[in-house]
Amino acid sequence: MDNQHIVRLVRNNLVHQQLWNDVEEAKLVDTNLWVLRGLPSHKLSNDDPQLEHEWILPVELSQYKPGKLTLELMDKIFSELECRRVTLGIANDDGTVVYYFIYKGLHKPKRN
Amino acid sequence: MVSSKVAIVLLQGDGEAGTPLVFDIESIQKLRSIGVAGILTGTLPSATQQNAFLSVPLRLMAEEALWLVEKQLGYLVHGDQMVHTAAGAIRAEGMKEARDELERSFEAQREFKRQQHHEKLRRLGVKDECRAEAETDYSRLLESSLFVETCDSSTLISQRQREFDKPEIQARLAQQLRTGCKSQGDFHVYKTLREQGYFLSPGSRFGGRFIAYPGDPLRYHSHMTVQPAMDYRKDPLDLLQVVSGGRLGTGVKKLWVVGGVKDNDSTEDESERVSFFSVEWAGFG
Amino acid sequence: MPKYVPNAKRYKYPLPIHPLDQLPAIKPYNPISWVYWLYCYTFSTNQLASKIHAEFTNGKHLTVTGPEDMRYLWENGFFGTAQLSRSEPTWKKRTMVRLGLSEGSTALEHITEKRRTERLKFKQERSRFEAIKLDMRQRGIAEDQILAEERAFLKSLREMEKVFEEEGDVHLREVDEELFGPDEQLMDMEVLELMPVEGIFLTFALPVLDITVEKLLENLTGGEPSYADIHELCLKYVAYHHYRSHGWCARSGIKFGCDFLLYRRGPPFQHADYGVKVLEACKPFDTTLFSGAARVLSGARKPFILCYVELQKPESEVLEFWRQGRLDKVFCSYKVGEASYRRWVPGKNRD
Amino acid sequence: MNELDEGSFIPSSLLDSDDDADELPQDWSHIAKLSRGQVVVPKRGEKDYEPDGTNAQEMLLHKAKTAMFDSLSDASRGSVVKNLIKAYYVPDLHKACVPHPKGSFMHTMGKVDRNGSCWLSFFEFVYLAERGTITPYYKRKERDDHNLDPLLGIQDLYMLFKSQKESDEFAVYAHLKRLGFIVMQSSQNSAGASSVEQEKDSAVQKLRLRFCQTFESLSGSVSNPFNLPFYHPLQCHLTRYCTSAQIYESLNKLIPYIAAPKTQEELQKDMCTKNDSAGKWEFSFDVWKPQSNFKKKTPGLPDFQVVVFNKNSQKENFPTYHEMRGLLKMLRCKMDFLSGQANEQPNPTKTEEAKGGAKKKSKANKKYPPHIEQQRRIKRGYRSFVLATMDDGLVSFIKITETDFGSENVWFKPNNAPVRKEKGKPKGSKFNGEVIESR
Repeated sequence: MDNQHIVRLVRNNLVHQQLWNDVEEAKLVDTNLWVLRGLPSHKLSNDDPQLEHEWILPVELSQYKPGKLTLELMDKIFSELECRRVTLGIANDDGTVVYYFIYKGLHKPKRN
Repeated sequence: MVSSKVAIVLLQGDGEAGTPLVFDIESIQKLRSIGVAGILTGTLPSATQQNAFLSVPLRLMAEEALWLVEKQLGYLVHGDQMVHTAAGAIRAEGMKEARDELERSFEAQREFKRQQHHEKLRRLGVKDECRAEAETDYSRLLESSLFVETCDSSTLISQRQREFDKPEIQARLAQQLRTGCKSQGDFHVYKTLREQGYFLSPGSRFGGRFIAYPGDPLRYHSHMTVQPAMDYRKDPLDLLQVVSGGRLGTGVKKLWVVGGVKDNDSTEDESERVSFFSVEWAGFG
Repeated sequence: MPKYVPNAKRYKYPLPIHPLDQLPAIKPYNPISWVYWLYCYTFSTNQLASKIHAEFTNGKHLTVTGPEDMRYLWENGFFGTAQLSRSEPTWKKRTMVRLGLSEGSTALEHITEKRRTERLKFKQERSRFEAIKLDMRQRGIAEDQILAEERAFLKSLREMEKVFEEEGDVHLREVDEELFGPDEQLMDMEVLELMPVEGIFLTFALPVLDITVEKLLENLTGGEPSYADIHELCLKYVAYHHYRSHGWCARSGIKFGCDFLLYRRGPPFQHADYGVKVLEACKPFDTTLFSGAARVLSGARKPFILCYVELQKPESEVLEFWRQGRLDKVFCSYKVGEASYRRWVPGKNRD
Repeated sequence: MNELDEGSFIPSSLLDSDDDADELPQDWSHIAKLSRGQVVVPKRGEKDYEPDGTNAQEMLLHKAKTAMFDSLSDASRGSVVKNLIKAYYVPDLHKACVPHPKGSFMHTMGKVDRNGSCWLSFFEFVYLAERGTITPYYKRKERDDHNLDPLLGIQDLYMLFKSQKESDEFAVYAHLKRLGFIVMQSSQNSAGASSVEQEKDSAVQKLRLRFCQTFESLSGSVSNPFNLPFYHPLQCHLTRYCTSAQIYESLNKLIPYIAAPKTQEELQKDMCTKNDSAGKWEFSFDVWKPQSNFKKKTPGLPDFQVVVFNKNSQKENFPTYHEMRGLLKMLRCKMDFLSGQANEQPNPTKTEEAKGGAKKKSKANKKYPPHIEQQRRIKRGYRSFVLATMDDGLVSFIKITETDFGSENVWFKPNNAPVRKEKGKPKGSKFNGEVIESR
C-alpha cells in the first residue's frame, strides 16, 4: 500500500477544515506508510481522559479498485505506533475526507 | 457425565449440513447459563398471534453448535429416518405403556381438579348432601377437561438419540456441519468472542454476521456488530463498508468489529488465532 | 447586506451547458423578427466561452481550482465537491468569519461545530450521572428511587439545553499564517474535486472541461489497461450517465454506504431522494453488503435502489473501443436494470 | 376464538421479531399478561450498558430469566379431551389426515376429501400442532387400528422435515401465519389448478409466445439504434439546443435500459417470453392478507408471493439480477400499479385485480399534478416480490420491486414548476414562474 500522494490532502483537511493543531507528517519504518500526528481542536470523545495527540493514517478509498489495507498491516502499524487507537483519514474519490477511529482489539461503544 | 450434555438435533436432508435445534426447556436454560442464548422459533401456545415471544425449538447458529460439541457441552443427533424407525418398532406393549402413561397423567389431573373443586365448594359453604349430586355432573365435566399434552421433546427416540454421543459420530457430524457454513472463519470468530464472555446472536439485521452482547441479552445492550471473518493476511479492509458500518454503528450504539483469522498451520496460540479491530466514526468529517 | 440571490435564479440551469434561451421572440407578422432570429440562432452556440480548467493532482484526483470555475460547476448541476467543505465551496467565507476578517452569515459548518460542542457537554453530564447511578446501586438503593433520580436528571438536561448561550471568540493559530499570501490576503486553499465519473461526463458527454478524453482515460486507468482495469469504472459511469441524462442530480453516496445519491434538483432544494448501489447483473453477492447500506439509507428515509449494469458485448470488443477513445461505443455496450430493496414488515402490511 | 380477532389487542411492536427498536425482545414478564388478553405496552430501554457486578443488577437479570422460563414451561401445548382433534401423519404422502375435522382453521387450511377427512399439508400439520390446535399422531401404514399409532412430540415433527430448506420455509410460513396471513405453498397452489384450464392456457400461450418473439426481435433492433458518435465536438456547431430538455434528450439515448412492463398487455408479453433465468429459485408461498371471507377453493390472486433464502448456507446466495427477473416473470399476484388502469379498461379475465385494487382506488385515483404523479410512480415501482431471509432463526423480509428510472425524465422544467401566487396580485404572463431578485 502506498499513501504518500494523499498525505498532503488529509493534512490540509485536518489543519484547515477540522482546525487541528501541531499536525506533522511522519514515515513508518516497518511498513513504508505515511502517518500524521496532531492535536484535535477539542476532545473527540467523552471516554477520552483528556485532549491528546492522535495518529492519523491517510488511506484512499477508490470505488474502482479494492484497497490493500489488510488486518496484518493494521497490526504492524499498531505495533510501531504503540498507541490505543489510530484514526483512519479516508480520502474519498469525491474529494471529501472522513475520519474513523480504529481500535486494536475489542473496544466498548460510547455509553451515550 | 453423558446425561448432562445437551442434545442438539440436526435437521438435514441428504448431504446437507443441518439446522441445529434444541427442544428441551431445561437444556435451553442450561445453554443460557453458559452463554449460549440461541433463537426461539416455535409458536408459544399461550400467545399464538405474535412473533416477539416464541417457544421451542431453540435454533442455534452452526458456530454455536460446533462450539458446544467441541467443549463437550453438547452432542449432535441426526437421522431423518429415526422417527420412522422408532414409530415402526413400537409394539403393542409399548403402546400400552404409553396409554398407561397418559392414563396416569389423567388420574393426576383428576385428583388435582377434584381437590380444587372440593376446596371451592367448601369455601362456598355447600352442604355435604347437595354435594353428591353435584359430583356426578362435575365428573362428566372433568372428564372432558382433561389435558392431552403435545410434548416438546420426543419420547419415541429419547433412548436412541443418546447413542449418538460417541466421539467418532460427533466428529463426523461436526465436520458435516462445518463444511456447510458459508464461512469457515466465522467459527473462530465466534469461539474467540464466546470465550471472552460475549453472548452472540445472528447479526444480518444490523449488517453483520453476529451481534455481540457483554452479558445475557435479556439484560444488556449489544456492543458490537461483528463482520464476517476475514483472512488476516489476504483480505483487504473494505473501506466503503467501514464508512457505512461506522455510521450505522453511531446510530445504534454498536461498534463495527472485524476479525482476521490466521492460517490453520500457524503455530500460534489458539487464543491468538483471531485479531480483532473495532471501528467507530470519529465524530467529525 | 450581501445581495440575496434566490435559489431559483442562482441554480436556474441544471447543466453547465446552457440552452439558447435568450433568442429573440418571433413575431409572425414581422418578417424582420424572423431574420433577426435566424441571425441570432446562427451565431449563437451552446459552447462555453472558454472551457473550465481541470487538472490531475495527487495522482488520480481531478481538480478545478479557479474560484469562478468552482462556483460555475456547483451552480450549474452541482458537480464536484469542495475538499474543505461538505459540498459547496464555502471554506474561504467560513475562514474569513473565523479569523474575524469580515462580517457575513454563519456558514453551515460553523453551526454544526457549535452543536457538536453542546452535544458533547450533554454527554459529559450523562456519564457523570451514570457514575452516580452505579454508586447508588452499589449502596443498595432501591430501583424506583434510582429511576426517579434519573427522571429529575433528564429534566435538568432539558433546562440546560434551553439556556445554552452563544459564545464567539476569534483567535489566529500559528498555522493559519500559511493561509496568507505575500499580499497579506487570505488565499483560497480550497479546490473542487470531481469524481472520475463526473470527469468523464464533463469531458465526453458535455464539452465543459479543457482536458481531452485521451488524457482523462490515461490518468484514470493507465495507458494500456486490461478489461479488468476499466470494468468497475465503466459500470459506475454507465449508471451515472443513466441518472444524469434522465434529469437526476447524482452525487457521491459514500456517506450512506452506496455509490450515488439522487436529488431531484440538487442539494440546496431538498434532501436526496434515493440511494443507489451499482452492481453487476449476473454476480452473486453476500447479503451483508446490502443490509448495512439498506439500514443507513432507511434510517434517512431514502429508498435503496439496486442498479444492475450488464455488459452485452465481448469484453475484448469494449476494451478495443476504450483504447480508441470511442467512449460512446463503450458505454452503449452496457444495459441498465433496476430494482428497489426495502425492508418489509409483515405486521405493518396486514391491511 | 376467531383467529383474526385475537391479534387485535397485540401492539404492533410485538408482531415482528425484527422490530426497528433494535435487538431481541427482552421482557418476558409481559407475556403472562398477554396470554390473559390484557393490553400490553412493552417497555423499552430497560437494559443496562454492561454487567457492573452489583447485586441489584444480578437480581434484575435473574428476574428476567425466571419470567422467561416460567412463561415457557407454563405454556404447555395441547388440548383438553373435549376439543381433541387428532391428526395422523401419513409418511408416504408427507401429509396428515384429520378423520374428524372441526374448528375455524378449516377456513384457510387443509383439503377435505370425499370421506369427510381433512388433509393437512405438512406445514399446516406442524403449525397446528405447535399451536395446540391439533394433536399429532404417527400413522403406521400396516394398521388401520389407530390404537397402535403413537403420539408425536414437537421434536418428532421437526425431525420429519425432509431438508433444511423445508424447515426454513416452515419458519417463514409460521411467522406469517401467526400474524393472521393466509399462506399457501405456491407449488401446491398451481398444481391444484385444474388441468383443463392449464391446457387451454397453453394453446393461447403458444400463440402469444410466437407473437412476442417476433415483437421482441423487432423491438430489439429498434431499441439499440445507437451507432453514431455520441457527443461529437462538432455537434455543438451543427446543432443548437434551445431548451435544457433538448440537451437531456440528446444525452439520454446513450445507455440502453430495461423498461418495466406497465400495462396488462406489456405484462402478458413479458410473462410469455422465454424464462430460464430464475435458476433454482421459485416462489415458496402465496400470501393473502388477513380476511374473514376467504374462500379456499377460489382464493383469487394472492396479495404477494414469497421466496425463502438462507443467508448462511453455503449453497445459497442473494438472488442475482437475472434470477430476480426470472422470479418477476413467474409472478402471479395482485399488482398495485395496475389498479388504476383496471378501472379505465375493464378486462373480464382479470377481475381479481380490479377487485383487489378497489379498496385502494380512492387513493390511487386521486389526481395529482403530473410531476407529483411521476414521483409517486418512480417511488412505488412496478412488480414486486418478498424475499424472506433466514438468518439462523431470525427471519427478515425484504421487498424487491422492479423500478424504472429510464422511462421517466425528471429534469426541471421552469414552466411546469408550481407557481407561487402572490395574494391579490395576478401574475403577468411574462413572469415565467420565476422569483424576481430582491434587493
